[in-house]
Amino acid sequence: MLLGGIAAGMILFIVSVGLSVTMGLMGFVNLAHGGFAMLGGYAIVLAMKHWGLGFVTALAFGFLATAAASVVLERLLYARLYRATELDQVLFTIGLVFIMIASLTLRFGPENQPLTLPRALQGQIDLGFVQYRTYSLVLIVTGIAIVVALWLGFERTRLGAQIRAAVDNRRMAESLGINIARLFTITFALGSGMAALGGGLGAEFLGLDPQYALKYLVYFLIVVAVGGLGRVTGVFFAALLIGVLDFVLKKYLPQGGPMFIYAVTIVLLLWRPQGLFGGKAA
Amino acid sequence: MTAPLLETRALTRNFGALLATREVDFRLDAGARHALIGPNGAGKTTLVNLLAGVISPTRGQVLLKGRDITGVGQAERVKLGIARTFQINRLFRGLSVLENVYIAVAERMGVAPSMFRPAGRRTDVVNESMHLLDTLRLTADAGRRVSELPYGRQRLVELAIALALSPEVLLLDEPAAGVPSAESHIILDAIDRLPPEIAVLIIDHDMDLVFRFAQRITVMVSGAVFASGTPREIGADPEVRAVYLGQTARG
Amino acid sequence: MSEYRGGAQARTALARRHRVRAWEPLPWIVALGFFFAFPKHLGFGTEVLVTILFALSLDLVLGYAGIVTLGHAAFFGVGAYTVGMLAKHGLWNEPLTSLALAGIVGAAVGLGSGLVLLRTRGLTLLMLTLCTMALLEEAGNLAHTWTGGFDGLDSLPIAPLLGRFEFSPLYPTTQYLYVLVVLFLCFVFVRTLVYSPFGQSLTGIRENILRMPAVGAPVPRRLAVCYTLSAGIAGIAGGIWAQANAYVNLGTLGLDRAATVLIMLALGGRGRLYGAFVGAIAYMVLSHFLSKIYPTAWQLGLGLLLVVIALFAHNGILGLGETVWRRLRVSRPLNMGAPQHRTPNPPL
Amino acid sequence: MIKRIVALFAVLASLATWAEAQEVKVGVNLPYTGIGAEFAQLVDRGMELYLKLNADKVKPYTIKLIKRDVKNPGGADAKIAVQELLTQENVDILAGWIYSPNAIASAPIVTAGKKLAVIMNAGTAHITNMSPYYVRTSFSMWHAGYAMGEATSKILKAKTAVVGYTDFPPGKDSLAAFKRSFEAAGGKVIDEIPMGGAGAVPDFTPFFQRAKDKKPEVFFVFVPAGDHAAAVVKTYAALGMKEAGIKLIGPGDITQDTKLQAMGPAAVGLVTMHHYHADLDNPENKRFVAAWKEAYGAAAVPDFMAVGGYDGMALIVHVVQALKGKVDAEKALEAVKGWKFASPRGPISIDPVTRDIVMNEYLSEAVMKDGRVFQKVIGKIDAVKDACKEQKIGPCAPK
Repeated sequence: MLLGGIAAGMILFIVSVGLSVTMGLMGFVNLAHGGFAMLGGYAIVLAMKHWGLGFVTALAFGFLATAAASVVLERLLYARLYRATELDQVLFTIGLVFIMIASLTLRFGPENQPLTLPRALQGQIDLGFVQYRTYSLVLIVTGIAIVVALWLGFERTRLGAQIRAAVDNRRMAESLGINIARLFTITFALGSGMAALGGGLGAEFLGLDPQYALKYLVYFLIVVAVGGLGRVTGVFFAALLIGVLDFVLKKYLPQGGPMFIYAVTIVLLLWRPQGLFGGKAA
Repeated sequence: MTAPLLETRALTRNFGALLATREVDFRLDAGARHALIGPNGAGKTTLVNLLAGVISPTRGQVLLKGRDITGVGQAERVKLGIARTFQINRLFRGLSVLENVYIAVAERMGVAPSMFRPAGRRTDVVNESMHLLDTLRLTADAGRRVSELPYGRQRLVELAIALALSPEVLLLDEPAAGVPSAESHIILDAIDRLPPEIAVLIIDHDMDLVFRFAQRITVMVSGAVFASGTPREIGADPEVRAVYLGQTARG
Repeated sequence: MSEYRGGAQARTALARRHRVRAWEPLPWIVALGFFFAFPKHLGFGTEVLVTILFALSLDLVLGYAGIVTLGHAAFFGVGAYTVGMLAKHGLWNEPLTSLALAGIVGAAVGLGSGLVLLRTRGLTLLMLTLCTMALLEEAGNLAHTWTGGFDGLDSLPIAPLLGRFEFSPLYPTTQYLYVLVVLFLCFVFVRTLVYSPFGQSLTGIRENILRMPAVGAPVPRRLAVCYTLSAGIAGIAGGIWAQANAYVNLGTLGLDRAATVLIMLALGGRGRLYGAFVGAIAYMVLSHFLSKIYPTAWQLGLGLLLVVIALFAHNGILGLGETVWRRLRVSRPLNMGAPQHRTPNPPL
Repeated sequence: MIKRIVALFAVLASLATWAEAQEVKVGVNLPYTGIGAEFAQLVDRGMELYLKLNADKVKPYTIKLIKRDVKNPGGADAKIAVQELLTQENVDILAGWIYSPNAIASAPIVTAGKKLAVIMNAGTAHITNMSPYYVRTSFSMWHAGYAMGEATSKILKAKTAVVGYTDFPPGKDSLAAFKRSFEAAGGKVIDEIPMGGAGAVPDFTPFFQRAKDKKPEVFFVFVPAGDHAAAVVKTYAALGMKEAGIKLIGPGDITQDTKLQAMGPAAVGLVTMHHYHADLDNPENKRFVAAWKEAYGAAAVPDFMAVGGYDGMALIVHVVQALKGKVDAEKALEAVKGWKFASPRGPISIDPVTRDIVMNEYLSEAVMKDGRVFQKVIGKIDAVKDACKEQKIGPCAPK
């Protein structure tokens, strides 16, 4: 009965993958990534509520709106800090998160914004051998579709090849004439858009309120650190691993609480400091 | 024949499928002036890193005065007398020139772990640092922040830090790299004036520098030692000329 | 500038930089003045002093050795629980000795975790420090028979200081002076440390961690020592916090505290000793008064402030001050003040 | 001449003291920012609404609320807030406390400060023992938990139960209360599942899956009201536990009024025990809910936290009137003891022995009515006291 864990892992993956790629690409410690997931989630839920958009349309809207917003921020602000110290990046992105939280609180109040799933996705589904939560299965299928699409995009397209080259060796990539700044703007937008999708898709499990940006940040970061920077497949397996492990441990050893996940992360990171699938220095 | 000061035996290092150095047998004698040349990607910097203990070899040995130091780490090798400079400056950019050298001198004199006496009161360290800066003609810049210096003088600081360690072996990785030609004489003069008892291994593309400086030259190609000999022998070797000297773009 | 003068000035600058400057007694005079001028604000004042002490401990690792950690509250919490559990379970409640013990336990945890964790860098180190702290927090929740779990340990029976001075919960005069003295002693220690050859080698690690092994410095060992000392001071900060409040709870171990102290230090200016003072005071006073007016406004304002600091004033309030000062006295050579923090890279 | 001036000053001085006596300062501590901001808003609105609706009852005095943000359940900020309310603002009465740890941390200061302190939410049972000046107008976890255990056995006729709780003191309290009365009445708790902390809403699926596998008749859940509760109901529905014949029960935190409608049909069938929900049928509540909607918008709805603030303010006004605006803590305690009030939650009073609230507990079932989720009262227990202190269990025993 690992499906629940896999579904949780998929959400982690969808949100975290953008973080991993942008961190791997620019070495930018972007603690505001969870904030983009939150903004996207708000856009999705509110578009459904107020404009009556369908779930899928709203997801597309959230993706585009967040990607667009992130491009503006990236060009105006992030770009100034690419060569700054890690600490400055941490401070800047924490500041950004605070601004996001305060703005959403001022505009929409501190409360949770409930996601109302289409009726078809609610309840249980009969798989023949077992009854299972429909939405979990939807998430798993969506997650797999996304990872396949991303993998293909990474392996088969020019953009993907450029990103891989730049993650592995930025100087080399630059000398090959790849426009790193443009590349980063694009991946940043895509990554934030993905986070928005994750925020919307995951709202059913994780809820959506102004504190979202900080509440789950640690989990997203754990996934990225364990998966390795700039590794799509690494993040995928790390997200699955963390999702499933968390699920199983919670179910069978609820007394330990979230302690195990931290312990597992520490052990994994000490064993493979660059992440399970990372090669480049973090 | 006495044991060479620094010696490698069949030193091999691969990065994945790439053989960065293969079966390198190399020796550096006391007081030597030795140059290491070769095309880009020949494994010169890898060899320096192996000698300095930054990376460990896949196979083979490094010996210092006949003692196997293959498993000895970078910091300990410095204590044994192996110092190096870097192809791209690795300086304490936010600190003054004096502080840069002070850090190295304090480390060599074993003062660095001391916590309770102010650094400035250790006049032994300060004097030694100032003396060193004097010999490199950096005294006037002693108080300036390294990041404010012109690049040529920064390269001198790079050298000063290595010299502060009183090495027996000095590995210079392209000491004049990136220095505008108008300033490069500063570096060359400094190298000329290095104390004769230090064994110096220099990597450089600048053939004028190499031939002016070296008593012995080793040529590396594709990770292996291709030829080794006196400048005259190397200069006259047709194969070396074919693979390297003929096609060199710089110098 | 002649060669001789340049060298001599550099030498004097180095020889004199540890000397007490004329303005340095000022913060302490202000702190004492506060005691008499604002007797009703001593609770807040005590909290500020403890926070300064905690920020100072972080400055040693972050500002001087350049280690970015998100888990420093672990040591604060460990110190606080050392004092709390000893007192609550009736084992030991004499303030000075239990405070020393809090420092020792904090240092021990720092040494243990430092030896293991400090081999990593960047995101990995960030996550490892964070997870270690979170692990301790969860362990604290799990061991509730000892730690009081989520509720914490309240009404700690802390014995009077030196057997004479009671800790009053409502008018914390004893606490304020006690914390002030401890802060002063720890400050003197840290100040001595950063101007010593050891401190110089820490700045070397901060400025270029890759060069240090090439000058023969045992970087992991030196970082571990620095981390241990810093953890010890953080433990003292936590211990004295528990004593001053007669209370300890899991919040002492939380990410909130760890992130806040990081923000404070960055705000004040890292690697500057007094950055801890300026940052903690600026942050807490702003927070205290702004959130009285309009709570959400504080969060918004703090966010904007951080963005501005990160973009335009990498070295915090003190860094800004120094820049202005230097502009005013262009010709003065460097190194008149504390060891400088690395110059920020220019924006692209 | 001098005499006249002196007389004038005397008159002015007496006027000044009189004016001072007119104003009673109430120091409010609530987590206005952070994860508790939503709760703070409810309690705050409850207090303000009472003052607004009962302006005539307050006269001739004025009540000035001095609000302080305590940010989080960490204890430290609350402690400083309370300390400063006492020493700087010289408040006459303290009020607030959403989180139990904050009330616990504040206790020594409240005791030292010697001011009446009205707890408007924090529910850990033994808090009122920690300071003689604490009075509680909200609830103890044992009110609903203990009543629910009994009702589960006697009214719902269930024999087996699984308890899932958020792993912090109110959760543990709730578990202990339910287990004690349920097992005393012949039931059996077959599994106890701690379900993460109060800080962030976990994904409840693994815990609920575990509960489902145990096949109990009822699944008693305590989680903090708010987002936790919304997630609980979602997960319960999504895992098909209702279809599997497992009844979801708990204190009213899981059907918090502010979240109930958003839960939609998934909430139908939930059985809760609580002292208040907005669907209670009594005139005070009708007036209260209507006034709430008028003040805060048609979509707004009060809940048990709002009532905690509302009734707390009613108590404060009572004290101010009884003491004629001069609030002395010891006299205030006398005025508080035995206070009776027709609250929106029905008749309430303060137990003179424990200073905790005495109130009705309602067993309700969520049903659909007129297209909205409606909480139908299916059972009622009158004048319930905090069973923990009644039975002197653990820290609830008087010191």
